[in-house]
Amino acid sequence: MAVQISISVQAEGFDPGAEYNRLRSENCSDGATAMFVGNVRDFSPDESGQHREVAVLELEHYPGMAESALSAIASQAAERWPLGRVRVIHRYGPLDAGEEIVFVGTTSAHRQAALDACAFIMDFLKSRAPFWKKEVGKGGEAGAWVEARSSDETALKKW
Amino acid sequence: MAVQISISVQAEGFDPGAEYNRLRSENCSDGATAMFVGNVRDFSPDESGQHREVAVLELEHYPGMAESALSAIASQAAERWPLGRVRVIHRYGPLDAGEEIVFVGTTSAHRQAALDACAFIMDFLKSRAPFWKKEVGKGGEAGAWVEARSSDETALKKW
Amino acid sequence: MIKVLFFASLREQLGCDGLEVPADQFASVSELRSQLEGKGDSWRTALSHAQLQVAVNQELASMDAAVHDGDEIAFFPPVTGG
Amino acid sequence: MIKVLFFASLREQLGCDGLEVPADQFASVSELRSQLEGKGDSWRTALSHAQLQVAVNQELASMDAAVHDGDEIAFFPPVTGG
Repeated sequence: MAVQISISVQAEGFDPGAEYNRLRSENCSDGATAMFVGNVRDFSPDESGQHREVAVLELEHYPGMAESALSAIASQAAERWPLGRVRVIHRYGPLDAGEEIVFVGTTSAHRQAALDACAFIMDFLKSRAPFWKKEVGKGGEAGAWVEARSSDETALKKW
Repeated sequence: MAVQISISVQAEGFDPGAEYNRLRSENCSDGATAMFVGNVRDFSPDESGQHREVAVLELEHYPGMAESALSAIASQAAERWPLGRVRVIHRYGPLDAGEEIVFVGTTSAHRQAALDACAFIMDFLKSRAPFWKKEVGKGGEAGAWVEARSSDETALKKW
Repeated sequence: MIKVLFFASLREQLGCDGLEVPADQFASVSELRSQLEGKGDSWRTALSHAQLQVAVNQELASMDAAVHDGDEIAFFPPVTGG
Repeated sequence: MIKVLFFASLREQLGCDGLEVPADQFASVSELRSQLEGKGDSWRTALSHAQLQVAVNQELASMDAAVHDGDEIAFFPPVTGG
């Protein structure tokens, strides 16, 4: 049976509970569902170990390429593991502290496949999908672009 | 800050969406939430590769030890990764095809920690928590106890 | 007294949820197991299962774990939850 | 013509979302990059970023990727989504 892959790049929020229900709807053959949700943190650790308060995160993306990069990553996961459904949502625009940024959900007959595929998609999304974060502080002061972390690039090596 | 661990062993169903909301409630410091849900499949592959239809799964547990085993596994995860919250729910009693059996949710400031801890808890739960499954077929014929899989024991070695 | 419990397929094979035995007749889980095997053929067959698991006071233990008065000893097949 | 796009901190440094350039002046991404660096100091500084990324027609590419008429070339810093 073909894997069902669904990708959304959107400004609007999403409801992880509703996404779970959709992953499970008429899907009694997959006993395993793995999900990851990324939310805006209310602080950002800087190099000196200080915590800067973050009020708003501005998410910029490359329209068109964002969708195709996420589709390609989801397809790679589906080639590698026996998945039933894959759902990826990534938001853009201004997001308040606590809001959802990203959702990755996978279903499979095997728990290891669902969990590994979910982690794989998050790892590749972090380093290969064209989104960029800018932090705006509580006082509304000019934002700082989030620096890419070398640990994210390193994380790809295990796959 | 101490990790918040919450364990439930219950006959009643649960709502993964509501569990997600609880994991996120007043929790802006953890940007990462990983979740796993296990559901009753409507078939069971037997040794010959045939698929037997399953109508009901009977979950037996060892009251008292079930809770303490899940608590011990969650605590081990919390010692090993920087987690904010850990939620584990495991049901017992008769469950229909499609119903939720188990929920594991973890939050962390780091996605890798949340995802690894979630996978770790599922792996140990599978081989160390006292629950047993018995399958009842569509015709209501006498159930067969699910055999433990050696792959579940093997899965522990990677931790 | 020692409280002994059986779960899942083992419980069904024995037709028994559990029983109580005097504490002074054995010092380890394996001695308790041997004594229970003496209760008849179905007991010997069921308890000789190579992958039989045991918990002492609700914690997984090995067959040579010590047994004391008041302990709760549970025998069961490999777990299959999740 | 070639459509050139800039994102995130690169876009801000250049004060430019994108531009169009004739296709016949370079054969590879690195030749395009060199030509853009000639537009002034801020361009030279921004485009010499060691970790500059490039996508050709919305797929990640290397700096020696070939460029053809009608291509969409995007330059950007390392991505930080998720």
